[in-house]
Amino acid sequence: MWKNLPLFPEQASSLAAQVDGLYFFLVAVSAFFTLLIFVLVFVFAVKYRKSAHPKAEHIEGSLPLELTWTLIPLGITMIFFAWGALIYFQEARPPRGAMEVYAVGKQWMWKFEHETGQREINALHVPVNRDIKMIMSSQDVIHSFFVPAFRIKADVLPGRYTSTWFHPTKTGTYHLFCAEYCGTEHSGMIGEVVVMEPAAYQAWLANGGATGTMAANGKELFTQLGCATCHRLDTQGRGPNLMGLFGKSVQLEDGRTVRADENYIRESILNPQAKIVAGFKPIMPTFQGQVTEESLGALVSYVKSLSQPQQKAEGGAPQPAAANESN
Amino acid sequence: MATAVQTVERETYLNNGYGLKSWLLTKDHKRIAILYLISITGMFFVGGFFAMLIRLELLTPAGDLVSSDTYNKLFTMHGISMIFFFLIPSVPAVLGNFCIPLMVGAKDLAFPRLNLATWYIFNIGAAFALVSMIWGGVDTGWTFYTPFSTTYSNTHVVGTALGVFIAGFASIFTGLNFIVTIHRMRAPGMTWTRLPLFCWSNYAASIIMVLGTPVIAITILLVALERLLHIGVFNPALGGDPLLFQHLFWFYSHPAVYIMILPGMGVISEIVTCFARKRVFGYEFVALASIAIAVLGFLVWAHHMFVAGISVYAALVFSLLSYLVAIPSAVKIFNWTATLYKGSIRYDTPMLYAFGFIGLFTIGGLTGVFLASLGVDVHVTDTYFVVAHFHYVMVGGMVLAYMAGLHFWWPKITGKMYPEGWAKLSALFVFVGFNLTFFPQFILGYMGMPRRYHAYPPEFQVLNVLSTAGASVLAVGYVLPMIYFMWSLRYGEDAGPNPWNAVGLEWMTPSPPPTHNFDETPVVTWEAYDYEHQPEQEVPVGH
Amino acid sequence: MATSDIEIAEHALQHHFASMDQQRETATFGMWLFLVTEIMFFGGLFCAYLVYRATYYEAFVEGSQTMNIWLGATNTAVLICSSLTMALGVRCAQTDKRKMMIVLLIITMLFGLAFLGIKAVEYHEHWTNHQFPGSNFQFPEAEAAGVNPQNVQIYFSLYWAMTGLHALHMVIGVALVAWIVIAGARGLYSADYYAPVENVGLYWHFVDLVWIYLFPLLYLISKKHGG
Amino acid sequence: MSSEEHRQHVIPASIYVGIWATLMFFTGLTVFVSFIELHNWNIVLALVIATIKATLVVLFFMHLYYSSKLTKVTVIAAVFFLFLLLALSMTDYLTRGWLTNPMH
Repeated sequence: MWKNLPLFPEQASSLAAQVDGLYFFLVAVSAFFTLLIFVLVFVFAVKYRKSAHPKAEHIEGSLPLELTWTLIPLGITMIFFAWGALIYFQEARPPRGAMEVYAVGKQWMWKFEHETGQREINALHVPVNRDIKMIMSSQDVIHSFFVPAFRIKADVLPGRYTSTWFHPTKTGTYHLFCAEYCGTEHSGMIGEVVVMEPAAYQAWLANGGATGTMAANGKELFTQLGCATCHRLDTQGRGPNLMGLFGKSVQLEDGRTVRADENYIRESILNPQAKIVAGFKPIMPTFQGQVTEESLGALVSYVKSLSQPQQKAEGGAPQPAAANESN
Repeated sequence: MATAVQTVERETYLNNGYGLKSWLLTKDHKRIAILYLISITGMFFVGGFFAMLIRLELLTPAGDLVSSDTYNKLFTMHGISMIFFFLIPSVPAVLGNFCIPLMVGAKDLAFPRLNLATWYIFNIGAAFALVSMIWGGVDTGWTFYTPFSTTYSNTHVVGTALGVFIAGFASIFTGLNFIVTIHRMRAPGMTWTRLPLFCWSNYAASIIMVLGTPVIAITILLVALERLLHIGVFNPALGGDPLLFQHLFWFYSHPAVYIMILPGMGVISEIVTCFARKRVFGYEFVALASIAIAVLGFLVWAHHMFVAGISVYAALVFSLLSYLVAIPSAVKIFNWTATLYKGSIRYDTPMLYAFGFIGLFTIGGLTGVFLASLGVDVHVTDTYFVVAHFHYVMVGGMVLAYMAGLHFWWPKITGKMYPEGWAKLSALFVFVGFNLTFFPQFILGYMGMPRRYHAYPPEFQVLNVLSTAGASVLAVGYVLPMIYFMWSLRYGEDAGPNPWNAVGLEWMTPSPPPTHNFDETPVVTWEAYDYEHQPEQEVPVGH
Repeated sequence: MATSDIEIAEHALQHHFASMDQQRETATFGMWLFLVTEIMFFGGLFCAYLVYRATYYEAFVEGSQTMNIWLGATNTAVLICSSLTMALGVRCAQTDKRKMMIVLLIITMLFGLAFLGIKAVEYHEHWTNHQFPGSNFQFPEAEAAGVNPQNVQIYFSLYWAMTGLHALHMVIGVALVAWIVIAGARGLYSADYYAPVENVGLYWHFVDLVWIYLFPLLYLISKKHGG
Repeated sequence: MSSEEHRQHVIPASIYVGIWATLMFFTGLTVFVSFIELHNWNIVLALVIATIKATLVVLFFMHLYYSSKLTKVTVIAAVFFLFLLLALSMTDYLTRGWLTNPMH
């Protein structure tokens, strides 16, 4: 590859090779059809030019030909569809056990927070060969998290979480772009993703100056904001017990069932009346405007930690064997 | 009839009145077409000027020529002037307005006063947009995405939005007029299967104008209300959903791509048949493909939103449907190619542009398939790949078709021939310049260069320089025709009624046509593109 | 009488049509196509309504409690009556009963104005209760009902947008009918030439039709109607 | 139909009055049923009644019943595309969050 004129992006994630595979297939098929048309047009234009072929022959059309060039392209595009959909499904489903990073986009910077509490701006350090899940939201307009070397992109929306994930396969420093136009310094909303050897990553973490893990910070907030008065870790709270909640389905008062994911927890904090758990009253006040995106991330992280067995659970309570009360 | 030497000056639509009033109050579709031609040519050069500044800025990686805010306004105003004020009205409002009544054998469009009104509406819309630009511009991107446009932008969003809103009604009423005309105003014997494909494709585009444009009108209106009154419909801070804006926006704006390309396809069908001296291959398939594109075009909009946070299942549905709309476009390409087979081909300028169209639209269409493919779209959406793709469709496709049609019908519109040599040269400039400008952008896009970037990492510079170089060649290719068309008005040879020896009804009346188009209402007894029975002679050109 | 009819008809035939029939069919088809664009125009708002009603159902219920269902129902009835007089008016044009046509169209206009009057009363009520979206929006009932007032605001945004757009169409409709009444009084229409009457009629019925959907969607969301 | 083919069909005034009475009846009905708790069926019923009313208006007041095939197709097309706008938008809103389970 030429140093000054690279023509192809680096492949630095597990998905990159797959996306490139489909891309090359598309390029090959497109090149074939483009050449076919170019050659046919050129040959016909020369062979049947007026001076060589003064009288046009009358040809009406041909149903078999029409069917051929309707059905063959249709068949080929269905291959594109299936292949593309398979890759998209992988992109849409972060693997279990992925390391999580919370990202907040704002005009015009990226803020990241690791589960272990390290914060960074416009740079994201991650270990190589781990699944990394990004949980992202925006403080203002729509942004888009785009790392070309990983072939991933996901819009970062105000008011809700979106997520994407990647599995870096090569150490190095890669471009991070905001891909959704977001105002004056849109092209300055760039950064880098630094993929490190695990040991180097651990060393970086150690120097990160974290003030407690996100879940621990979340737990503190949980107490400070008074959440713990109602959301008690026994059965008698006025609000649902949050132990083991994350990832479960929740029966709502109006009969619907929702899955307790990041967006559900987020919504329950900011717009508690939207989904009332069966058997509870709509008494929780909204925390909109009282918690920043970062605090929200910490709270979500804490609630999630309540569903994780052993090490990460910061609640201190033994993990409940039974399903939670709100079910 | 054609060879008759006229001693007294024949009355034409051009010489039946000379005052400003005879133009500004005209109800003649042919004069209105010329009024539109003047308006959209103005908007084209406004948009082109912004494009040149954009390309100059991108010569270097640093954002050094203009400030970030200026750059953002440049690409926004480039998009708005080109899409809403040039591409959408280009072929329909100029060539369609001029040709459709002639082609179907009518004296005028169904609603001549409405037709004139659309021109005024269009100009009022354009005035709103231009005044907003002069007062400081707008920086939301032509897509007006919320909540940036409703809450965060400090520029003239409302003025521009109103401009787009108003111009939308010009488009709606033009489409309505075409549909009614094609249904109700056809000459005796002009059955649907004898209708020129240019009418079919404009009919299809009109369906989209009528069904789609009102949705963007109300959406843009909601954006303006949101901005002025903070009603919260699209603002997530007030409980609104910004994706709803994107759904409503693309419900129109994706089919709008077909408003832009379908009439161009119609032009190509006319030209390929005329210069190959053949009936189009598979007439019914080409005609129905236009309708299929118009209908299927409404089912695919969310492929612009695959990374925007829509549901995975919705993405699957829209991806699948997006492939379906590719098929009728492919059918057209194959049919035009097959039309060339065993033809008797002349290389006049319109045909050169048509060749260019077939090639570039093939590339534009096929790269669209990349974007319908979910896995690849995630990587290339919002990058220069998309920019390259839609310029291949809209410039490589539509603008080339528009140029082709303008050269093809120029003798009919003005009665004068353009200078063939210069025209061929400019066609070459356009083709080479275009490819040099936009092909590198495909590579840039896959490399990951995001669109709407004022400054970019240095490794992208070489390709950007190539692109800018191409843009300057392209600019020459656009300025040249402007000059020689004007020149031909005075010095061009007289064209005669049918310089191309073509068979459409519009060629059976003198050039320029008389005020009422036909001295007698024509009765059609032959199929479309009946070149088999057209006497093979050179119509004497000139005096 | 007969000759004047023909004169009127010939006068009314525009140069680019072959016959009055072609002209009338063309005008009517054009009007229907225009109504198609109107359907899509309102369609964008209906789409927004559908999305937010699905998302914020409870808030929509609360918002709809402030609607005066009786005024809404009365207005529906007023519009239906106006549609009847309009339809009969067009019928009079078809059958050449010019005086009757003018009388019926004036009644239609009065119904239209009555609708706007009742709507204005409702608007005034909402306005004084701060139920207009924007910085002055207030919805104290939200707390007790346990809904987010912001989401009720979206209900009101759509309420004002949809009924406001509809009211604007009513104003235009009344103006159009007035135009037809004046032209009719000058004897422009006859059984041979009444396309403008018919088209204004189509427009009027369309505006009625939109209200037929707006009423249940905005007023009758849930049974717990307030006082 | 009639001997004067160039004239449009003139509908008897009694039909108009009949339609009007039906519309008034349905207006009363829709208000009446809105006071009965039918859960999700309230909205369904309200929309069914509204659609019946709209259909009557279109068919008779607007003469669609007596109009050309072209006009009928036009109206059906409008309803169809409105349906597409609503239905395809809802494919997104109704299926968000369906796919949240991890891959492995």
